[in-house]
Amino acid sequence: MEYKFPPFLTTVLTNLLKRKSTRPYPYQKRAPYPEVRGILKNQVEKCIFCGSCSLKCPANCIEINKQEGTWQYKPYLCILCGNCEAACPVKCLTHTTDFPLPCLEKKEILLKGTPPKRKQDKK
Amino acid sequence: MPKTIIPFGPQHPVLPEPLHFSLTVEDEIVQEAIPGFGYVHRGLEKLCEIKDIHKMIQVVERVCGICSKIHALCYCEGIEQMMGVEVPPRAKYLRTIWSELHRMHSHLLWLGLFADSFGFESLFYHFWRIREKILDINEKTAGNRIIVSVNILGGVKRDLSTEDQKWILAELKEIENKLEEVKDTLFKDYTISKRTKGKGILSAEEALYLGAVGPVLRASGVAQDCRQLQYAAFSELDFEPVIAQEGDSFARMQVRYFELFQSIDLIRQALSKIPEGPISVKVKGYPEGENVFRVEQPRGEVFYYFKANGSKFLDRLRIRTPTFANVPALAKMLTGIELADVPVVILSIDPCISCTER
Amino acid sequence: MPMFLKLFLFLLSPFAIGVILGIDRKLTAYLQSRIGPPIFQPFYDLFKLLGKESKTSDYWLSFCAYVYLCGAITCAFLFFLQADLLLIFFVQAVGSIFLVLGAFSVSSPFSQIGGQRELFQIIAYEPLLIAVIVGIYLVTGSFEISSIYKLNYPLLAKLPLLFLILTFALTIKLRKSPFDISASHHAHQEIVRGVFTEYSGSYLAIVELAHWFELVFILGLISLFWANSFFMSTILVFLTYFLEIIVDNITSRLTWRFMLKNAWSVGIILALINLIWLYKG
Amino acid sequence: MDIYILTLLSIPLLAALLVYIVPFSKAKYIPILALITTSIISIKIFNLNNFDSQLNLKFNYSHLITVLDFILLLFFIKKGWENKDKPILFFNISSLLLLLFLELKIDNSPNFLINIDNISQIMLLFVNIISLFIFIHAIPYMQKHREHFSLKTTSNNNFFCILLLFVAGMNGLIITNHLLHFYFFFEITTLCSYLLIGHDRTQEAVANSLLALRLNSLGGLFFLIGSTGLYFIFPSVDILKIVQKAPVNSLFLLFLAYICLAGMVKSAQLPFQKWLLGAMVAPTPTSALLHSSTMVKAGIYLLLRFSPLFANTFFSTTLALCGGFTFLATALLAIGQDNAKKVLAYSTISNLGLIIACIGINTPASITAALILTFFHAFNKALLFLCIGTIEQKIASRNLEDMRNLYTLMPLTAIITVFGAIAMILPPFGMLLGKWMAIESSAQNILLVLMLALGSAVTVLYWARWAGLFMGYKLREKIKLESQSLLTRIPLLILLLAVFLLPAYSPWLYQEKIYPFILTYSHIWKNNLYLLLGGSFQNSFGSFPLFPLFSLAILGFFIAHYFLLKAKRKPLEIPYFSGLSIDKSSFGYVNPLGQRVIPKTSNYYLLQVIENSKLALWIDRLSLIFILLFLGGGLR
Amino acid sequence: MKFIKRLLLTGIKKSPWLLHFDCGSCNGCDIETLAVLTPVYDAERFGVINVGNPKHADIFLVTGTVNRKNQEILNNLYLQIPEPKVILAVGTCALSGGIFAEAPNVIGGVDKIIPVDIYIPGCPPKPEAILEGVLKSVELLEDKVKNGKI
Ligand code: SF4
Ligand code: SF4
Ligand code: SF4
Ligand code: SF4
Ligand code: SF4
Ligand code: SF4
Ligand code: SF4
Ligand code: SF4
Repeated sequence: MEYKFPPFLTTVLTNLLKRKSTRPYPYQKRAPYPEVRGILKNQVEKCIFCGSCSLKCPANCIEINKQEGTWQYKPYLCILCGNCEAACPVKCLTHTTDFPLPCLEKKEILLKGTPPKRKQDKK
Repeated sequence: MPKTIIPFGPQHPVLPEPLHFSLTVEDEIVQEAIPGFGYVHRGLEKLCEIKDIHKMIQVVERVCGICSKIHALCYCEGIEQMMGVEVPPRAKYLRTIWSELHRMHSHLLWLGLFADSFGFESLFYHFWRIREKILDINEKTAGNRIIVSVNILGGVKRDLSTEDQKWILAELKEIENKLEEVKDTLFKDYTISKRTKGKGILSAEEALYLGAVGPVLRASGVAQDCRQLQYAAFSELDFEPVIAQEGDSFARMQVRYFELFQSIDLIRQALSKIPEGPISVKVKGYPEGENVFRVEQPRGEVFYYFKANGSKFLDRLRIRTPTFANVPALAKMLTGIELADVPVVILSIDPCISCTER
Repeated sequence: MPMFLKLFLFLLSPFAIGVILGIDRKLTAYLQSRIGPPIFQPFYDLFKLLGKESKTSDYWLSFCAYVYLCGAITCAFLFFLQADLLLIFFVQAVGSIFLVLGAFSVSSPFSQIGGQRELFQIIAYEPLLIAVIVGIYLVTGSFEISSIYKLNYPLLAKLPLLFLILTFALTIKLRKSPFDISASHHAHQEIVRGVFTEYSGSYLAIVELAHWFELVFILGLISLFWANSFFMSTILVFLTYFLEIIVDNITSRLTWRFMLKNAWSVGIILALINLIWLYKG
Repeated sequence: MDIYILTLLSIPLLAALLVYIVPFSKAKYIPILALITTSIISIKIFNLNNFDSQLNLKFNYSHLITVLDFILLLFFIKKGWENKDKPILFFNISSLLLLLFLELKIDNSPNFLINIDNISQIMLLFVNIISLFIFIHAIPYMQKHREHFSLKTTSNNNFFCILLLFVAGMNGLIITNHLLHFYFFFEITTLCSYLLIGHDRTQEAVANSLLALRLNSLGGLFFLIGSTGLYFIFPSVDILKIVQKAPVNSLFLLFLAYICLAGMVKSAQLPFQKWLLGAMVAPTPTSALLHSSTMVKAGIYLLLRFSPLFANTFFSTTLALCGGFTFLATALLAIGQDNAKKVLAYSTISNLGLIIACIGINTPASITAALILTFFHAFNKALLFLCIGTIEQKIASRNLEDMRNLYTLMPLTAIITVFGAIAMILPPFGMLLGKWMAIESSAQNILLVLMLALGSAVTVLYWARWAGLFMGYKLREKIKLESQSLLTRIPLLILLLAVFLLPAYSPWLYQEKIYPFILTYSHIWKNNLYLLLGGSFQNSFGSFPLFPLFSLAILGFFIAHYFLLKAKRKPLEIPYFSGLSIDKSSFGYVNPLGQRVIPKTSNYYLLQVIENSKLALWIDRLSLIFILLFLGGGLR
Repeated sequence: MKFIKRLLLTGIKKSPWLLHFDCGSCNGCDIETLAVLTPVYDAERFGVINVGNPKHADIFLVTGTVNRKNQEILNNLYLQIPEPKVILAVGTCALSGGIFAEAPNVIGGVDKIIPVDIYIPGCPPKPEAILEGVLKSVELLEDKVKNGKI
């Protein structure tokens, strides 16, 4: 086995001369990829409170009250898997491309919409 | 002769994960290493009783974040096999591509941590810089950097567009070049050889006897690779297991390094052969009976056992992970080495405690 | 040099070292293709540590930290007074020994092992430093630093191998790869941070400050190798330091057994060769 | 003057007799009184400045000494016969024959020759004073020792009697100027050491005492060979006359080499080191008195006496190399020891090697170094031995690892020991002053200076480790001062003070005693004498600002102590155990198996390297080569 | 005096040292935390060093769920960090247990055991998010100093 004397030297020296690979994050923000699953948003006006999202959520972070028309979401439980988005029949649930920001306390999100009138209610 | 007892872990800067070794050393030579586990144990196998088979995908993805995709792959293929679901060929290829990407990111991550274990900080950084490219591919194609969540029962969630495929190939080319660049460093640097050669030797017999798997086994000269079991699209791809003979930490590094090129090659093959078509089929009903499924993870063979009763919950899910299989070998390798080599040898099996303890 | 100038330089020296360490971190970052901390980072770290709560796991720690500081300051001070090199070297040992004693006084195995390793480092570099000092004596005929400034040629011309040995000792003292064995400045290590494990808050600051003063001596020793020109001695120090950084970044950490073996074989043989040249020449 | 000398010799002898007769409970303080007297006399002698160093006493014990000499040798022969020890028999019978021959040759049996010069003054001072403190310490020690081992066969009377005899012998050795009387006193120390090592009459003790007798008999034989040779070339038994007047030729140097060899055996230099290590089975006061602070200095004293004779010879250089090699090799061997007394023993041998190296360098600076080292080493070692004695009785172990965290158990003794150890290696204390001088003066000899450099680093290793070992303490225990008899504590404290304060006095010692001594041989020891300027030693190569350093050290100590007190106001925290759960009730952590683990650490003894017989073998071989070189050096 | 106080304040602002503890995470968050320290994100720009020793740390970064075995360790480490300190919970697991919240051996989020100052959601959070969290914790540290912790 022959040794080469410092094989990493060239790498290190090129690093010194070339542009640094650091992304200067807070000063320059990279545009997110379009497919990224970021914060979960519900356009609650469209929501029909069908409950599919709640049913499919592996972390159980969505609760729906069909009567009251509330859509309750615990972001601190959500694992951003995208199951709910895929399950939503009216596509009112979307992941934005922005990642959730750090915060000082855990807050739930409670959205209130108008639940669709049930058939028997109409009668 | 009085001895020094070192509580190595659970919180220790060279161990990325909580794991305890009670090391008894004498003049810094390890006399005895007693492992202690349980710091990451969550009991997630039991979650199968309250989360249905679809939700369990997300759970098994989080057995370990490093090769999450491959866990999900194993789980899905296992269930699909039980239910007799035929996955569309394009989905099979896509699964192969993502799982190979995961293997690469895992190996690169490991090479970095391994470099850190013998105090080569800039090499560590170098590998992690290369790795970022793969994470970018993940993020762009699957929506998340690490836990990609692309598998579903019956196929995959996302497709790769032609541009994406081209971009992946271009990125792979670049990664390949960058990897070639550090080849000399890994294999010809005096200090690295000094710290890795002959450390933690495991002969082929011992490796088989102690049940080692994956690169640990292959580095001892046993050509065993579960991808030859031909799950996903591996039956249509052409590859040979990478092996090395010495069975020491250096050999394990060698195996993992060359597996990176193997993965690049596999992804290229897959991309060239990928058929058009749907990416998933609808899965109806629930499985019944028992099944086992094995796939090759970056760390070796993972083994899933399913017991289903026809309801939407599984009766029992049991996961035997590669690190679990490698721990006896590790305990053997740790005795008689220097304290300074303990991190090197521990890392040489690429331990993943998260999956060992689940 | 007038007395007040010496005093002034002495007072300035820790700032210079702080800046040098800052440049070190910046350069290291550049070599790793990242941007790195600001140049004054070492000072920020120091101030922060001074302001933090210090958790003592043993009262001796505080005693040892301050003796270390006093020893290191004395050592730097004597250097600026251009005193006897061997004496300065022995004073320097006070600091290092007390650092080790501090590490030993805590029952944490990490700090204890760090102490043991530090001792092995001491026995690796001490003989080498003495050899360097003896080499200087053989050239100048005196152990006093002032005599070196009277030479009209650089010491480096006569002591090339001993200079090499000195850089070996410098690597150990700087706690840089491949010899960041008992405690490394930032990298991770199997013994956490070795001798520094149990120093926290202001004690860590004191120890760090003492380390700066120690570097004054070691870098000063390097500057002596081109003492007849201020400009060249500065260049020499920076060049050597730059090489140290490069070496730090292209090697992995070795073990103390390796270090000891090589210091005592290669190091001593090189020293012997150089000393014999001097003796015959 | 005469009366002083008479008392120096007779008071200890008388006391010895008294102790032998009177029951111990009553005789306890007799030795102390005797030693206080001799100490006062030695101080008096020390303070004398202008006196006739050579005295010819009116009384003449010469014949008595001759007779006693023969009795002594016969006694050794008897012991050799009883124990069927061929070497002892051979060495002593040869000695007997040589002595007989020599006594017959020296027809005009001279008077009782005395020479008290500056070095004798220094030696007398520390031998007597240190003995006094060791005796004080020995009283409670021996009482306990007897209880501890329930020794029936030996008595403490016996023990003190021999110790007193030893002090008398040592005093005689220092003041005599007669070659054969010197031999007699030399043999007295052999006798005492033989008896004291075997004091406990255990199997090991007996074996080791025989080993000591064997090697020291060899030393005696060397001495006689040397003196016979010298007498043939320069027929005189007056040591001073020999040193000043004898013609130095190669044959003469060869015989001188034999005499030096005798000194080296007594100082347990390699390869004759074994007896001193074996001697550590003896009760600790014995080790302290005989084998560290005083008796081994007899060998040094002998070499020092003759050193002007061989200045600037190749022989002297080889002597220096021998010493340097011993310094390095035994320091290395000390790393592998976990027996505290053995570490001390190796360290003694090592330091004596350093002193011999200084004598071998044979320049004014190095002779100064040798004297300074001799002086401070005696105090420092006495202190450390007494400390170990005290500790050993408390914890019933000599193993260093058992002394870990000793601070918890006996804070005062632990701190004293730590400071004793620190004083061995760090400036501005006496040992380091000596080492500094030694290295500076040896810088011309590359091989030697490298050996000294390596050796001094290794020395630092084992002392620092030792000091560190004691410092730790177990967290949640309240620490209270240990109770010990005043007779134990006072010597410790006084010796500690001596170790700490005497270095400050070293400029004066140098100015008053060492400098004049060197000046007496100014034709040989010419240039580069140290001068004192403002409390700093200076010569043309370097300077050691002792007073400024001392003041800085004191300042530093107080600063650090202030912060120590400040830190003590806060409660202690638990050390870092990788986050493992802390057992609140006591010190330590609970491991994953649920067992409580008290953190354990041990030193690195490098056993694979150091204890391996290969290294020992190599050291022995090399030392033999050095000895041969050294004898050859005489011939050149 | 005021000047010294200013110096200390600058110090605390510019030199947050990090202790990372993997408290039963799936490694996803850990590797992202490590990624923050590597060149591409280079947290050392803000003086961050991953010290690996609680006695030297200012920021305690915890990833993963708390289980019955590691809760004590988490608490011990928390106690060993000298004041002023900030606790960062990284990832859904550390926030609440996330997907494992119902698992048999999981107690829940980190805040069940020790007080958490900043929560970083995500599974795993992106390195940028972790970096944001670190920057936020620096402000918190500064506040703690100003509010007379020292
Ligand atoms: S993204 Fe996943 S975890 Fe989050 S709410 Fe949707 S389904 Fe639940
Ligand atoms: S507090 Fe804000 S950032 Fe944090 S989990 Fe809740 S919604 Fe997300
Ligand atoms: S799945 Fe969509 S529509 Fe249905 S409740 Fe959820 S958000 Fe509303
Ligand atoms: S396997 Fe884990 S979760 Fe299940 S009972 Fe045992 S400890 Fe609890
Ligand atoms: S093998 Fe390792 S990386 Fe893969 S899932 Fe298991 S624990 Fe995670
Ligand atoms: S039998 Fe199996 S499951 Fe039961 S305790 Fe033993 S190892 Fe655990
Ligand atoms: S316990 Fe599990 S891993 Fe062990 S032999 Fe049985 S099935 Fe295999
Ligand atoms: S939050 Fe997600 S990525 Fe992080 S540890 Fe938990 S499961 Fe893993």
